[in-house]
Amino acid sequence: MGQQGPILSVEHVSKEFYGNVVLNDVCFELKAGEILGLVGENGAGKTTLMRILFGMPVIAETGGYKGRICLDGQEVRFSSPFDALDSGIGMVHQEFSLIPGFTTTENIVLNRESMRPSILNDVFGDRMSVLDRPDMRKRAEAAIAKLGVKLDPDLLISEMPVGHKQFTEIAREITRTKTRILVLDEPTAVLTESEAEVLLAALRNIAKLGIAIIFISHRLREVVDVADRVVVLRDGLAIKDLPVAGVSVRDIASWMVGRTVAADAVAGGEGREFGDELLKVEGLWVDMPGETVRDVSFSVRKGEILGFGGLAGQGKLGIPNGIMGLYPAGGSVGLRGKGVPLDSPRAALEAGMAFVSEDRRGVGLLLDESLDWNIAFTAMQVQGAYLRPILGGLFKIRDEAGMRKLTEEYVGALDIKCTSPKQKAKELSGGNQQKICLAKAFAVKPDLLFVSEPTRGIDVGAKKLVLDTLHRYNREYGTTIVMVSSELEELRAICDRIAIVDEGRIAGILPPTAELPEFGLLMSGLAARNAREAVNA
Amino acid sequence: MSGKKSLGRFLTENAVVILFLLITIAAIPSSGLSIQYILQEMITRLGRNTFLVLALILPIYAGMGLNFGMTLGAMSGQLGLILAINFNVGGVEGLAFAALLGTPVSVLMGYICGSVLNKAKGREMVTGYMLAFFINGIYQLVILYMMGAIFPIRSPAILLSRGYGIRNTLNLEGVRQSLDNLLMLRLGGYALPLATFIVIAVLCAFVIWFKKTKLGQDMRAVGHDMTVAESAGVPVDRTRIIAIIISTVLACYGQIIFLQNMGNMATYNAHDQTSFFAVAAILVGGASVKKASIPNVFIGVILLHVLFVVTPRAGQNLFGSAMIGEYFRQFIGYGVIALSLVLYAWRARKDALRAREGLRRASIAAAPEGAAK
Amino acid sequence: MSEKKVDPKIAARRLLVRGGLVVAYVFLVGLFFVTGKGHTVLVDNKDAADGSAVGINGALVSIDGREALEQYPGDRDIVLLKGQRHRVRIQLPSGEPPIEMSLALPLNTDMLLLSIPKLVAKQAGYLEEFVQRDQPRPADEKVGDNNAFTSPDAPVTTPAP
Amino acid sequence: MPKSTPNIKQFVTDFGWPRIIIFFFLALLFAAAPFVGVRMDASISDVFNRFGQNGLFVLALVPMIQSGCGLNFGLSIGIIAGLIGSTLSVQLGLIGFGGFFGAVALALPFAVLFGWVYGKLLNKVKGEEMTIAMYVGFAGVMFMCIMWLVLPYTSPTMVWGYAGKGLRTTITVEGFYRQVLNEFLAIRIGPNFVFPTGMLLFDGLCAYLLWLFMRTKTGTAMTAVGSNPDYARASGISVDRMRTTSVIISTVLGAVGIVVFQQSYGFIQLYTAPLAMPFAAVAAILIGGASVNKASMVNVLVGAFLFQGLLTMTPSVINSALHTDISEVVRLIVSNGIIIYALTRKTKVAK
Repeated sequence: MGQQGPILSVEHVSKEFYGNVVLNDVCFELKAGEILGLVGENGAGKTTLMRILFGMPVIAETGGYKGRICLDGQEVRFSSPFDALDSGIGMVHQEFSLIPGFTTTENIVLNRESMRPSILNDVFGDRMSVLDRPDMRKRAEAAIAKLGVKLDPDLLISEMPVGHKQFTEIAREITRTKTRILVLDEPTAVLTESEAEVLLAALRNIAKLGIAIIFISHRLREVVDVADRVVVLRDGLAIKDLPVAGVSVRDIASWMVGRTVAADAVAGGEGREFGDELLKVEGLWVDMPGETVRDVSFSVRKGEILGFGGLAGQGKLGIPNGIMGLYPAGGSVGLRGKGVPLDSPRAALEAGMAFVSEDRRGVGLLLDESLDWNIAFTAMQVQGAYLRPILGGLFKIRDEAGMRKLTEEYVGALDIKCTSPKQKAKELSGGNQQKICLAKAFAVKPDLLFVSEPTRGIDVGAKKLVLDTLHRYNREYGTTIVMVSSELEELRAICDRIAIVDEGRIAGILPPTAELPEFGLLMSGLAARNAREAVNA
Repeated sequence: MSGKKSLGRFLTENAVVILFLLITIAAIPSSGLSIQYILQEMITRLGRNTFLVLALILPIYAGMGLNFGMTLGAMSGQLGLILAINFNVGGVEGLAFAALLGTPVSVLMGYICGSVLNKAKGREMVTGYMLAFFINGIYQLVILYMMGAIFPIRSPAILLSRGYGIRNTLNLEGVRQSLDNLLMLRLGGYALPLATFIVIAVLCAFVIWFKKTKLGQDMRAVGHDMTVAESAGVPVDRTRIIAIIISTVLACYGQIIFLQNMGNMATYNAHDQTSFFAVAAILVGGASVKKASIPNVFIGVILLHVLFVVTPRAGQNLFGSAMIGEYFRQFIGYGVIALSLVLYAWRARKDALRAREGLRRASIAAAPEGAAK
Repeated sequence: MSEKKVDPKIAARRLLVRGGLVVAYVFLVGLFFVTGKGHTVLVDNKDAADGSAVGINGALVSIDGREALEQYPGDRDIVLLKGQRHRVRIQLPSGEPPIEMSLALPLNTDMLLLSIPKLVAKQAGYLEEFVQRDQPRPADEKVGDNNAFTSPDAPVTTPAP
Repeated sequence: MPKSTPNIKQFVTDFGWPRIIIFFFLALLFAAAPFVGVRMDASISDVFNRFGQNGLFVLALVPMIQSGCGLNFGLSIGIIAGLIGSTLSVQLGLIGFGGFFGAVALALPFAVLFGWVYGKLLNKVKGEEMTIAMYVGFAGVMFMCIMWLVLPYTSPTMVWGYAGKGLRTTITVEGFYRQVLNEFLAIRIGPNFVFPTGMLLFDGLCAYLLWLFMRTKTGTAMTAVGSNPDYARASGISVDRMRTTSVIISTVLGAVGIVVFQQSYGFIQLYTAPLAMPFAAVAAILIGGASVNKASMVNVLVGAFLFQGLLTMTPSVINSALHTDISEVVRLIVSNGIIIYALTRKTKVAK
């Protein structure tokens, strides 16, 4: 496009959360009509960067950021997303921000409806204006035409295929007269291959109108296809910023995951001997919102630590949740050759499996109850432990002393910092809460332990402690562990094998010693695409 | 196949209306009342109650459920009427006078109610119900202890003999049926209170028009999805408060219309069952916690009140006790509210389940078929 | 959103309209108060206390064109009137042309006594406020019978069966 | 950092201003009582009596609050079961302790059945329990109004004399089981003070049994369901079954509660009498410091005592002091105000 200066420039932006650096001196520029591909692993800082750009209150609440963000050379500091919208930055979210009971038109012009003033305006204000539906429809149609896609302006969102919902969101952003920059966060994640193609074409159309686009996607192929430039974020650093021309998917993948610290990683792959096959999973599907598992088969041997990695939203979290019966699932799961019914947490627990959920506060803990409850509860309910008979055996009531002893044991063993076993779980820090979750799982003495995102949201010291604990239980007690984590490094540190999940399937299983680009490639959606192409061919 | 399915859907969606229709039809013959009598009663009661029931529509539209807090509006209306009686202002002018005085009070009440309900998102209905009880206490404090003691009352006839507090029953002689009689149309033996119907028609037109305004659209958006509306910049809390204020003001007028038809007023009890009857009516008419339309209102008022007219007689004739009919109609009223709430919650859950099922099928279908091999 | 940047001209107009509405509100309250104000008029055909006017035998009194009241000496009829200006028409039995005149009721009165003999005799004071003494009032009913919280808290002391 | 140093500000926010005001209000009433000529011994005796009469209703709310079903506005369902039991007991002519325990025993099967159905219903409407509970309760009461008229009771104590059928609105239990618990081991001091030992013992026993139950495996699971249903489910608990169980227990306690109430009050009140009873119990437990999703035995004790104290003292003290009957209205405002307060309080979510 023209030779004018950049409309958006991000200059030396840094941000830390409680001493944790998430963005470090990030710089890039964006010109009108340019499509910028922004890629990076989970936790690389993409989300934080976008939050800063949009003036999300959470940024100011956690101490603001360093550096400058300039629009047309003028520094801006938004205090709310509405300011960002007013300045012409539009965002299309990963989860739809649409009203299902409204039509396409109504959603596209939501809160910016065309109006004709009515006589009551002078009494009660502008909101008494009457909607000008024909004009609304016209504007919606114009936006749809700009996208170059087919959308029925009168269809209800709830009756639309997902792809159309995505288009509606984009159309909404571009109807803002001022929109000059459009941010799309994983817009193709929920789309089918053909829908994604249409979307990419639409993006090119928009770019031709002079709107700049920041395109965030884990499907590197799409980034290469559509973007003019690519910025790779890793550990808060913008490590690459270059035109896409001549860059291959493989290059980007290796920039994305390649770490300077990668060398010390490999501790797991020491060629250990394992026992018999303990868990066998075949054709598993799990209907977990946002983490759909489509078709997964794997087996775990006794004493092994199996890791599941992959990007967020690809289904790795769905695997343990489905096997433990927390979400509707199908397929077959066998423990020691015996089938375990799905959709029943009790059956899974009774079979000898335990689960440390990634949703610590939602599923993992009784926040309002004491620590001893949290730790002993599952063992009490599933195995009848920590109960004592009273009134000559007529009733069995809680054995408070036993629970206390158990809790104190784990408080010692896992170094949980708390005032007493009677402290409420919500009063502990994240790391200690995670240890409580682990203690709860250990208390049922499982043969197989599922651990999901064990280090999410806890500080570095606690991370190490948690990983060491898992490692120790595996080595000392022979507990078989299936660990799901977004952090490739920690998987590589303790797992014997690592499976990468992509689009609800296992894209491949690698030893922890494998080259980093190998992992990156499996995550980039290429494997799934290749598989599909192979099938279609 | 699909015809059968849609019939089933129709039946479940209109279960309450159909059930009610059946009960009513069954009860009419045993009451022994003439169709003419029932028709006249129906016309009278349509005029008397419809306005109150219409007051419920906007909060439902804004996703706040059934506005049990409308009782606050009814109390404001009664306050207006007490003042009109106090100043001996009669006729249609008296009604207008009462409505005008009731308006600011009901706006204030609506604001209070809306603010309280905003603090109790997700349990608006039970909170609204309890709030009505609470304000009832304050209403009594004002009417029973302050009027005549702190606020001067001109007309000693409406005071209790102890010198303060309003009498338990007020005679609305001056305004009795003045709206109904303003334009009474007599048609083949039926008396049609045309003026009242015109007022109701104007309100219906207002509701229809209101839904086309920006504010109406915002209310709809808030009702569908508060978070999305909020993120699109719609002032959610404010919109909800406005919905409740409008409802409360309408309830104030509705209560005045109701009471002018009744002709006297139980000062301390007249509002007790206002929300109960209105809510029962709109639910009988096929509305739900999330959806209500003007036809629901009319169908509901007609069905509920025909039943109310016939059950005492039917009880008398079938069981030899009028009390049975009396209890039966209250049972029906409460039962219908419980039933439609349950049906609605149950249906919503099933719909969510169906939606998820669809999602799953779509997401699994989205996978290449061959990959499973 | 859009409300924060209203054109000053529109803002001024809105202020005017809203102010006008407040005025209209007050005016309407006043208007309805005046036009709707009810008065009870006692149409009286008794002899005046000082004997200056005597009851008329068989006068037909009609107010605002309503059906005429036929009055004999000592009669007193009640008429409910709304508003302050009314027309009175009195047809005397003597067959003279009817007396017609307009009647202005003071706003702040509830009950008035209209003395027909005085009116016919064109004496002053034919209309005077009527103050009721020892107004009989019906006995109080039980007050404040609230459903909620009354029944479970009935007195502990056993009531007589 | 987690430091649970008790400070007053925290206590005030936790306990809430309205409750503290009520507490001081009651203290003031007691302090003022002697000056306006209200007999203290009679008042205190009254408070104990009412406390014993109503304590079980308040207790009955605990299981459902703990299991996450909210405030049981449908407690009248349990009360109805109790009424069936007591009318059957009178019909059968059981007297004395036989009459009382007969009524309880006859009420139990109904209570369990009603509670089971009611619980199943509430499971269908998660999130809307309270509104629905209220209307199910109302509808149940109205249905029973019809039943009281048509059921074939024959006992002359209960049936309308002139019609020969249909139950009276108020039935005396004089000669059946009036005051059997109150009189049991009752302590009398002076002419105006009676301590209803038996009734309070019975209440205490019920409370103890519930306390024990909440400590069993099932009781623990129930609390966990209320505290975090997802956690409970992940631990292999059937959330629906626990909720149903809690509703059954609540209903049973309501049924027993009304029989205790009757023996002390001396009458069986039928027809619309149970309509308002749940509200008083709800107000009491909330005044005691419970929230919509957490309640303890202490809340029950404190709440029932404060609320009944308020009910006893406001009429006597305020009416004597001001010479009006304003207390009824004050009570209405206070009890409903506290319910509103509890409902609008943000359910504390730890973040």
